[in-house]
Amino acid sequence: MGIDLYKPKVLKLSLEGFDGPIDLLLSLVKDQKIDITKIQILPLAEQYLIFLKKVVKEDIELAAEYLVMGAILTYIKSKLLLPIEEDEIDNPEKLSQILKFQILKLETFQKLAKNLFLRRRLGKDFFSKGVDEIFSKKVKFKYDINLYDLTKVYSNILLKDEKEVITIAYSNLYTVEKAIENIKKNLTKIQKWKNIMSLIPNDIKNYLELKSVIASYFVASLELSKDGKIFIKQNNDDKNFNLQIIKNN
Amino acid sequence: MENKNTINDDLKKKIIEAFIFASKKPVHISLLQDFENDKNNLENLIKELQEKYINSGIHLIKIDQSFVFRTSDEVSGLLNIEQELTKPLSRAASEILAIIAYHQPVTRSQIENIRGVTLSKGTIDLLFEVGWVKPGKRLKTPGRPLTWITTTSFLDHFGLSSLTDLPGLEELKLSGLLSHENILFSDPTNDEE
Amino acid sequence: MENKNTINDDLKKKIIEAFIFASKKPVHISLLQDFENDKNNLENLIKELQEKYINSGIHLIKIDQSFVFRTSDEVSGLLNIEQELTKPLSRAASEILAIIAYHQPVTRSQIENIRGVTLSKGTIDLLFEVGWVKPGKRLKTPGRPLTWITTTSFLDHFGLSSLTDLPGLEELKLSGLLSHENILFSDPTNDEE
Repeated sequence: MGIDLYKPKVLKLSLEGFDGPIDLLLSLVKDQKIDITKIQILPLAEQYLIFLKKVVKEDIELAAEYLVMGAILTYIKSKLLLPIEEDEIDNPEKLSQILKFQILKLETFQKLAKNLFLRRRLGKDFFSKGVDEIFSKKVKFKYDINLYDLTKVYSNILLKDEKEVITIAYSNLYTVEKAIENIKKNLTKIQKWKNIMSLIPNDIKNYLELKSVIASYFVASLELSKDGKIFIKQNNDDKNFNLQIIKNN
Repeated sequence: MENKNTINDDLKKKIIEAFIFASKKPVHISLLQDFENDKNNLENLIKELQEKYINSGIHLIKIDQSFVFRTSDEVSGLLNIEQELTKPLSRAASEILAIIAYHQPVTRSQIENIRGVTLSKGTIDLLFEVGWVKPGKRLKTPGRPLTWITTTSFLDHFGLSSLTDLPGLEELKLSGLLSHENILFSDPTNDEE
Repeated sequence: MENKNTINDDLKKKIIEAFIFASKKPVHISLLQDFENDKNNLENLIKELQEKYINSGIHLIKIDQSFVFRTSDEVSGLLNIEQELTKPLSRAASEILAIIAYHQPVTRSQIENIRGVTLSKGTIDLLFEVGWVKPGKRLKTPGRPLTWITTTSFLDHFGLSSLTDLPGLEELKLSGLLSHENILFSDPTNDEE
């Protein structure tokens, strides 16, 4: 496990300000104040990957898009560093060109959006007539419903119709029972004091799961010591919360 | 108005004109003094504006101490053709219209099944009168019930070039219209949009 | 209009003036044809009306195929009024609006490809609700995906008389940036043309 649980969270990075990986790349380019048409992919890829690594540690809810982009950039980076083979299918140059194109395109639309809202706007910079006027005695009512209203109404009917189903999303947390079972299984192997961390499974996929494993192992060890199955000790001199257990013979 | 003294009468007149135009209610003369505090001159400017509109389809008229633009009598008589006024469609009628749009051809009792309530008389009639729905073919089931379908004028009103341009179920879901936001716990490893 | 042939141009002009003036929203030219069915003459009359208002606080402006009175630029800043304005849009929503405006007709997944990120639910929906975008024709590609286009009310809101007035549109076309090709995230199963 490369994740250091005990390190204080000094570095706080968030992807909240970014609207997708291309937006992130674009702001990395802007930070450097380089001409957007002269982007160097290699350094940009490196920065992105460094950034991503930091964020992955902090923010496990990272959207898949960022990881996909990370993979693409890693690929481009490795290809650019190696001599180019003939007949390369995914030519790294081509990929970088496309990437640059997309960054440029997003930048263009961001600018256009900004300029659009800088324009004179109805109700703020120029005005409509204050009221609709009725001039005729013969009035035909036109019903004021637009496509949005129609689809909204229809959606509501469908929603009302659907049985309210509450979905509890699957969560990949580690149970105390499982931890107890695992420690018991390992007890025969334990001859001397052992760090509890050395007992946890090594196929944990993410930070949240790791946290739940540690919590469950901690509770499990208390449970087992209460039952007289194991002893626990904590080394006070150690800054880390270093819980050790030994079999009670 | 900071620099009203540097603004000439011509511009003041335009400002007063636009202000009365954009107001929701007849504009009391005291409000116009913000643009011209010399009351005599203000009255002059308004008089000039009224004269400007004398030969128009609209007149600047004085009601009590307030001013408002109104269609001239000359024209409003001729405009006494049917004027379209908008008013909201009732919820029941919108629902029925939506069901006919999405489920057509659909019978009255099918509509009732979908909505789970009996149709009050006149709701389909109203939609028929407006011209958005019309009777379609009868079903070949017992009782040969009448079906309802939408009209060309329905498409026109909603700016659709054909019925297939109605947003479909998938699209309603994606647009967020069709979703229960009832997920209690979300799995952080799941990359839901 | 029964006796429209006996009505002279001067009176027709007044009627058209009053009719457009009465409405807060742009009036489509097809509605004005009720008063003058000779399209050339209708356009002439409207042009004369526009000229009449050139030196006024309000202007008769053309938006796409519609006409509406709006306060003139000269005085708008001096009026000190605020009409109801829609809530400010999020950065994502305004970007999506720009993409739809410059790229239209454009499908949801084309927008996603350009931005390199999945659209969160409800973003297009919001623009739809405000009335700035509406569904356009479906593409004739597999899946017949729905496209999105902008509305007259979008043009009106941003003071544009037509889509070709969008600033930078020509340059954008020439730059090749409007191509849907060369997209990194393009998903072969989706609606690329």
